Amino acid sequence: MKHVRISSAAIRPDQELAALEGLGGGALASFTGIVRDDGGVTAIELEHYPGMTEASLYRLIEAATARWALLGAVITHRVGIIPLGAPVVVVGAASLHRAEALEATAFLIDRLKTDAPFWKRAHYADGTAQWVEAKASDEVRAERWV
Amino acid sequence: MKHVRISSAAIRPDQELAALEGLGGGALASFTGIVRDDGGVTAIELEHYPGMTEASLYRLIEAATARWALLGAVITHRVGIIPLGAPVVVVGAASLHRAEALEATAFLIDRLKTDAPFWKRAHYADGTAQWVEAKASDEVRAERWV
Amino acid sequence: MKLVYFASVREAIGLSSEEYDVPQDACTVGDLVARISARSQAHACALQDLSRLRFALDQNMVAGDTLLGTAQELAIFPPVTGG
Amino acid sequence: MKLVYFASVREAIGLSSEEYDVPQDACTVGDLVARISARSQAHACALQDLSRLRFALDQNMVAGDTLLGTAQELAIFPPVTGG
Repeated sequence: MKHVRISSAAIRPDQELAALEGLGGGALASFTGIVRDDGGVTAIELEHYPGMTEASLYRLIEAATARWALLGAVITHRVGIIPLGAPVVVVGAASLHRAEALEATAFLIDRLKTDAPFWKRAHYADGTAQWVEAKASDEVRAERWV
Repeated sequence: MKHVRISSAAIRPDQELAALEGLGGGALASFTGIVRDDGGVTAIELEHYPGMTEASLYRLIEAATARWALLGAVITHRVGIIPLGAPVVVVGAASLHRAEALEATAFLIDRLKTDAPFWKRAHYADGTAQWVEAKASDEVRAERWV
Repeated sequence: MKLVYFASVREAIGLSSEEYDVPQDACTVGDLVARISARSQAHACALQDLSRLRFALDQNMVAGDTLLGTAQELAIFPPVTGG
Repeated sequence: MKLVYFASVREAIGLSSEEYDVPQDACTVGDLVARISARSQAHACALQDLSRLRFALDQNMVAGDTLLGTAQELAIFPPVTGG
């Protein structure tokens, strides 16, 4: 099972991951990214490149499936305005044994950060907004998987 | 937030992890172990050492918290008879950034496998049951964290 | 060719997309971006710092020295920040 | 001292726990386990392969050469298999 979803509505991690529980594997690992209060942020706004986004996320799942013995993997990413405390992205992987699901989950979120065409703007309490800068540390983590 | 729970009733990963979503962090990683059909298994039976179990799981969370900057961590383990496809264990960790939550989750499940006093018996369709042997690969994975 | 812009590049240029006739002598993505810069003051400002730009040709991430070939769509945007 | 048994050890001995007066000359966990083995045929069978046994003294995992000290409870069990 390989599933990619872009949602402009709120996402619930358990619903996105539900299908991974029933694949017969013994292991399900997941990562949820949440809007956090980083210096007065009240919300973030996610812009993306429709078409390329879905294709690039699907390619990440294909790459993970080629690398590890997975029974399935899921990436769901929310776009638009996302309030503080709400999930932005949910990544999950299922496998027979735990090592594969854990590694694939880390791979998917690390590579999503550098490969998928999303851009984040932070909104602040004073009404201002600012594009979020890419982090060099994300490049470093993504390089681990090359 | 550090939370350990032993449950003889069914566990739901989303409920066990819910408290980790609201801690203000940007990252929530989790692992769910599920009963899988390993050569005709219909259910597994989990025995544990009451008192020592809770203390050993709490020590694992303490060790993870000392090693990584976590906002919280949770371990819930089911005991008794657990049917095929049902969650056995849920481990989760929340942090500001993703590296800590991902690493701590892998640490907690790896070390739980070798350090916590649980014993698993597999029940088969023909009515027989057999104690599950410890795996050398679990020792190897746990050693990574020493 | 269809040009598409995202995030701060889109804001600086003031357009999400536009059609552009590719000059004959523009062989690479970098060549084309240099030509697009000359379209207006806004284009010049948006595209001045190449080190802070990323490109996708027909929805695949590419480096600036990639040949345009028969591509139909060039996207120009800052480094991605999803997840 | 309270002896507690789990999993295959519990089954082989046929008891979850029992009280046992520790002999004066039993200094380590290993000494004590050797003495317990002598209690019955079932004990001997359950405890014969030390390499397949693990121990907890007052609910802390310990090696066989650990001194008993003033511990109140010794648990004997096979390698753990949770998760």
